[in-house]
Amino acid sequence: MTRFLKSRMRSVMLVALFAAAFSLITTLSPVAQAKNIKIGFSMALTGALAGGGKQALEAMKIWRDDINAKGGMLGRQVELKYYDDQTNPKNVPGIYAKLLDVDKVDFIVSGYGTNLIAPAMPVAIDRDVVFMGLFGMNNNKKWKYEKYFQILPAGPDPAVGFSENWFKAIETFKPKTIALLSADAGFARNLKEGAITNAKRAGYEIVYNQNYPPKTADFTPIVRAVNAKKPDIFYIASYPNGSAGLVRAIAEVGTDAKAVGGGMVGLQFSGLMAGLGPNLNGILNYDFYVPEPTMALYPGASELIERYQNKVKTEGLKTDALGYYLVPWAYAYLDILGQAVNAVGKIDHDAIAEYIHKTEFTSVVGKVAFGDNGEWTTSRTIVVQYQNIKNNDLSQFAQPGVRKIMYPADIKTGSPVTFNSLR
Amino acid sequence: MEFTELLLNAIVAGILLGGFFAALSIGLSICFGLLDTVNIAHPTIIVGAAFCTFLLNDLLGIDPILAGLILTPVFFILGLAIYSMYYQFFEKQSAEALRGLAFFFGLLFIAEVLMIMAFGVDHRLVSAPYIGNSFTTALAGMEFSIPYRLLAAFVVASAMTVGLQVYLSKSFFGRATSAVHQDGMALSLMGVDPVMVKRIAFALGLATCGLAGALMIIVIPIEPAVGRFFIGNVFAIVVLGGLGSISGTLVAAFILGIAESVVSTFFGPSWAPAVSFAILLGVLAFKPTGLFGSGDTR
Amino acid sequence: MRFKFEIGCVLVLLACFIFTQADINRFYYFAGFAILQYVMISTAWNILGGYGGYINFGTAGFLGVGSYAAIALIEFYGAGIIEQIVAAGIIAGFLGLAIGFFTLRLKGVYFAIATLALAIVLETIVNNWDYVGGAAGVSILPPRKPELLGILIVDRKGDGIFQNNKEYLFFLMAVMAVMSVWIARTIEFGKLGRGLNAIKDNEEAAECMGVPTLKLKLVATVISGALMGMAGAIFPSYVTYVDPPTAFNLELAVNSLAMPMIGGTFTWIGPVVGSILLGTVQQVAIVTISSEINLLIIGVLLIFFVTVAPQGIVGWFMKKNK
Amino acid sequence: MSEALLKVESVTKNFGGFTALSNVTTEVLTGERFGLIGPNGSGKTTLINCISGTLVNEGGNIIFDGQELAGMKAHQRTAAGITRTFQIPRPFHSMTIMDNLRIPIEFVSGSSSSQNEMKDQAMEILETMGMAEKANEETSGLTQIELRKLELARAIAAKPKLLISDEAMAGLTGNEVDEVLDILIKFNEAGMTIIMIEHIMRAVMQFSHRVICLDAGQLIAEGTPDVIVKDKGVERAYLGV
Repeated sequence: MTRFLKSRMRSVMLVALFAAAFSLITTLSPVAQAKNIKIGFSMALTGALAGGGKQALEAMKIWRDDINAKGGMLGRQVELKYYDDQTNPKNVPGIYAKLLDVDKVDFIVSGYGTNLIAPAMPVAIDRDVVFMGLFGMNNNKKWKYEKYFQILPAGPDPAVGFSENWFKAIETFKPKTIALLSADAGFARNLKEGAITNAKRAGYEIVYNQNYPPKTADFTPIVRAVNAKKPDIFYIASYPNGSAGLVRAIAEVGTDAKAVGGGMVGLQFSGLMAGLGPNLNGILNYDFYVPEPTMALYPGASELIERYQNKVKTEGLKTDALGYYLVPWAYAYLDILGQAVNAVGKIDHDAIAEYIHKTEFTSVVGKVAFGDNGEWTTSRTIVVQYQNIKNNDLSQFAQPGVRKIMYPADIKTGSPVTFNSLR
Repeated sequence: MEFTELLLNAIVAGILLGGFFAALSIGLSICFGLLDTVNIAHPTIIVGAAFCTFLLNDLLGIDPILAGLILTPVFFILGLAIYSMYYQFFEKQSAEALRGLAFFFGLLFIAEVLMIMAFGVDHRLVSAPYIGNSFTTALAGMEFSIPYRLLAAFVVASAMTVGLQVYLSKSFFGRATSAVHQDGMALSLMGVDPVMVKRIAFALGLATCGLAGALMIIVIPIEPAVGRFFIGNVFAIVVLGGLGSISGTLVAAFILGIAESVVSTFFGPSWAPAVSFAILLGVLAFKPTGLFGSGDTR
Repeated sequence: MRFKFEIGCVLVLLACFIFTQADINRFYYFAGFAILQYVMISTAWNILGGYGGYINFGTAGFLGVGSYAAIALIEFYGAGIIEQIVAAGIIAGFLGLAIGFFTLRLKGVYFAIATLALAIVLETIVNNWDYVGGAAGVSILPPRKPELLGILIVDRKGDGIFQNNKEYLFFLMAVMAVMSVWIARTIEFGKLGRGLNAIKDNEEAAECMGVPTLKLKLVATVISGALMGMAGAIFPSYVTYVDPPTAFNLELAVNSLAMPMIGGTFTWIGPVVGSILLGTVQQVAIVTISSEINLLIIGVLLIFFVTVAPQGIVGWFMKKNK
Repeated sequence: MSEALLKVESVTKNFGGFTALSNVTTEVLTGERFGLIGPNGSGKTTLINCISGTLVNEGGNIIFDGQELAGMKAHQRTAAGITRTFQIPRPFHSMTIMDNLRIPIEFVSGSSSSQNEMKDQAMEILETMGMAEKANEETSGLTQIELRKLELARAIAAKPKLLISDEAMAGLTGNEVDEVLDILIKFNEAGMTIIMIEHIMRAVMQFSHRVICLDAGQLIAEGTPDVIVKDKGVERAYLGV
C-alpha cells in the first residue's frame, strides 16, 4: 500500500470513528414520555458507597410506588430515572447533564454522600432547579444556593451539629481529655473538625488528633498509640472498613477511655453489626433511627422499614437486610419534594423552593424544617450505646434494647455507662 | 519504659501485619516473580476466596482457616484454567507484558462484577473463637497483647511461605520452576515441558489465594472492591523482596508491616502509605533488583 | 501537501468550536470533554509507554499533581484556567524529570511498580495537605465571567465567546487534546521517536548504536508528564469537586494504558482511536446501564481486544490492508 | 603500523565474588585487524562490554584515541568511535532494515545530514553488504546470515574508528563465513580498525594481524596468528589439559 493511501485510510478511519462515537451518544435521546413526572438522580450502585446507595434506591422505589398509588405528583405518575455514578465524583456532572438535557427529567435529587453531591451542585445551580440532597455534609456552604435542601438531620451547622448530641451525652463522664481519630476521607474529616469544635467548647484537652488512611488493615498500633495518651474519651470518625477494624482492635487491645465511638459510619449496617457482634458492646455512636419504642416520633418509619425488609427478602435483593440507616431518609427526601410539588400545584422551581423554605414538613423522619443553606434548623442525630449483644445473630439488632438511645433526652431509653462496664 | 513498651508492641504488631501481607503476596511472588505474569487481579481473586470462606462459614459453620484449606485445591484448578487461557493468547505469541497486564485488568473487573452479583456490595465478616480476642502477656514489666486473628494470619502465612520455599528449592518440580524462570530452552532439552511447569507453578500461586482469602476475611471486613486496596501493597512487596525470591517476599512483607505499624504508632497513621512506598522507591533507587533479587533487571 | 496534518488539526478545532456555538444538549460537552481528556491522557502516556516501551503505572500521580497544582493556584490567588494549565504542565514536567532520574534506570516491571508507588506517595502527601482540602476534598467555584487578555470568554447573556463555562472548558480540552496529538505525532516522526523506538526494541543495542537512552527517556517522561499534568489541571474546573481518591483514581491508570493498547501503541493514531472507542463506550455505558454490568463490559472489552487484536485496532487494519 | 588506537591497562572486572577479568593489559593499533580468542567464559565478551561501556570495569584504564574512557556512557563511546555488534543479533525488530541503519546514522555519524542523505548513506552500506534489495523489509523474516550482516551493517553505519565484532560468524556455513570475512576486510582496508572475537579458528587466524587469548579472565598469550597457533598455553586452555 502506498503512503498516500495509508494516510487516506487513517483519516477516513478517524472520521468514521468520530461519527460513530457521536451517533452512539446522540441516539441515546429517548422517546419523550410527556405523561410521567420524572425524577432523576445519580446513585452509588457500585464502588465504596454502593452499600448505602443500593439501600437508598430501594427506599426511593418504595416511595415511588406509594405516591403513584396515591395518584402521583400533580396527578401524573412518577418515574425514577437514575444512573450508577460508581462512587466516582467524576461521573456525576455528566450524569446530571444527561438527566436534564437528554432525559428531560422534571426534578433532580442527589446521590448518596457528600462527595457525590458536591459535583452536582453547579449543575443544579446552572439550571436553577430545586435540588434535594441525601446525606451531604455542608455541601452548600460555599455556594449558598437557595434551592438546595438536605435531609441529614445535623442542624444548621452540620459538621458541628452532627456530634453535638454525642458530646452532650458524654458530659456525664466529666471527661478532661479527648483523643480524636478520623478516616482520611471527606465526610469523616468534616465530622472530626466538628467534633474538635465541640471538644474545645466543652474545654476538653485534645491529647491525640490523627487520621488514618482508608486502606489500613491493622488498627491495633493506632489503638495502642491512643491508649498511651490515656484519654478520657475517644472520638472516632470512621468509614465502614475502619469502623470494623477499630471495633476489633479495641476489643483486642482494650482501652480505658470511658466513651468510645461517635462518628463511626458502618456500624449501623447489617453486615458489620452481625459480623462484629459482641465486640460492639459499649460503643457509643451516632445513629439516625433504631428500633427503640421512643422512635415513634417518626411516624410510619417502622412500617416503612418493615416493608423494606420484606422487599429485600421476597425479591432476594443483595442489599442491607435491615435498612435502618438510610431507608427512612431516602424515602423522606423524595417525600418532601413530592409534598411541596403537590402543594404548589405546578412545576415552578422558584415557588417550590420558597414553599420548602417556609414549611414544616411531616414525613417518615418526623417533623422537618429547613433553614440556612437548606440544612435542618435543628440537629436530631441520636446517640446510641451498643449493649446486651450476645452473638453474631442479625435478628437481635431488629429488637429494642441492643442499641439504646442515650440522647436526645426526650427520647432516651437508657443512660450512657463507661465503655468497659459493658464489656 | 512506656516508649519501649509502645515500640516493642508496634514491632510485634508490624511483624504480625507483615505475616498477613506475606499471605497476600506470596502467590503473586510465584506468578509475577517467577513467571512474569503481571497478575494485577491477584488481590481480587483473594477477595473471591474470602467470599467463599464467608459462605462456608456462614452456611455450614466451617472454621475460616479450615475453609481456606478446603478452597486451596479449587483455586489451584482455577489457576490451571486462567493460565491455559493466558498461555493461549499471550505467552504463546510471546506478547509484551503490557498486553498481559490489560488481560488481568479485564479479569479483575469481571471478577469484581461476579462478586457483586453473587454477594452484593455490603461488608462481610466471619466469626471464629479467635477473632476479637488477644493473647496478653507481661514480659519484663511490659504488657504485650497479641490479637489471635493476626497471630493466625502470621502463623499460616509463615507456614505457607516456608512450605513453598522448601518445595520450590528441594523438589524436582520446584527446581524446574526456577529453571523455567531463567532459561526455558534448557528445560525443554532436559525433556521437561516448560509450559506444563509454568501452568502448574501459576496454579500453585493461585492456590495460595484460598488460604490468603480466609486470612483476609479474618483480618478485615471484605467487599467486592476491597482487593484494589492491596494492589499497591502486594506488588510493592514482591518487587521490594526481589523478583523470584520467595523468602525475599516474606522479609519485604515484614519490613512494610513494621514500617506501617511503627509509623502509625509514632508519627500518625495517615503517613504510613507514604513511608511504605518511599521505602520501596528508596530501595529501588539503590538496588534496582530489590532486596534479594538476582542480578538481571528485566 | 506539506502541512496536511496541521490543517486537519485546525479543521477539527474549528468543528469543535462550531459545536460549542450550536445550541445543543450540554450533556454532549460533558461526554465530549471526558473523551477528549482521555485522548490527551492516553496520547501522553503513549509517548513513553508506546514509543519507548516504558509502562507508566503512575498516570494518576501526574494527573493528580496537575489537578492539585491547579487547586493550589486557585486557593492562592484565584488563578485563571490558562495559568493553572501552564503551571500544572511545568510542575508535572519537573516531577517527570525528578522521577525519571530515580526510576528510569529501572527496567520493565520495576519501572511500572516504581511509578505506581510514586502515585501512592503523592496521594498520601495530598491527603495530608489541608491547604488544598486534604482528604476532605475541595469544591471549586468557577468564575462567573472569566476573561482572557481582556476578552470576555464566558457570559450567560451572550456577550462572551461562549454562553457557558462548560462549552469553554470543552473547547479548551479540545485544543489541548489536538495539541498533544500533534506533539505525539511530531515526536513519532522525529529523531526522538525513532530513538525511543530503538530503546523499546532493545535498549542496550540502542545505547551501543549511539542513542543517548537515558536522555531520551527523560525527555519523553518530561513531555508525557507535563501533558498529563495539563490534562489534570483542567479537571477541577470541570468536575468542581476534587478529593484525593478521585484525582488519584485507579481507573486513570487502567484507562491510560488500556486505551492506547486497544487502539495500537506504535503510532499516534492508536491512542486516539482507543480512547475515542473505549471512552465513548464508558460514557454511554454510564448513562444507559445503571449497574455493575457497566464494569463487566469494560472488562470483557479489554480481554476481547487484547486477545483478538494484539497489535490494536490500527495494527489490525494495517495487517488487513497489506 | 602506527601508534595505539586503544589501550587496555590492567582492566579488572568482578561479578560478586567471581573475577571475570583480572589485570588484562593489551593494545590495538590504528588500522589493525585484531583477534580475540579464548574458551567459553574466558572473559572475551566481558572485556568488550567494558570497552564499549555496557559494563563498568572496577580496576584499570581504557584509553581510546588518547582519551580516557572512564565515566563515559556507551553512547558517548559510540560517538567517540567505538561500535560493537552483539553475539546474539539484537536488531530493532519493529523497524525496517533501512531504519535499523538510520538509528546510528542519525544519532552518530550523520546527525547533521538531511533525511535523504541519511537514506543514501544507509543504502550505500547495505549495497556493500549485498542487502540493498531487502532495505524496506522487516527484520522478522531475515535468515541467520542476514541477521549477522544486519548486525554488522548497523555497527558500520555509525562510521566507527574501531569496530568490535562479537562472534559475527557463529552458526554460519563455510561460504557465509568467507562472505563476512570479505566484508570486514573491505572495511578494514578503508581504514577501520577491527577487533574480532571468534570461535572459528580458521576465520580468526586468516583475518587477524595479531591475536590475544584470554583464559579465566587472564591474558595468556599475545602475538601473530602463527605464534598463537603454536602456543602451548592456548592449546591447554582450549583442550582443557
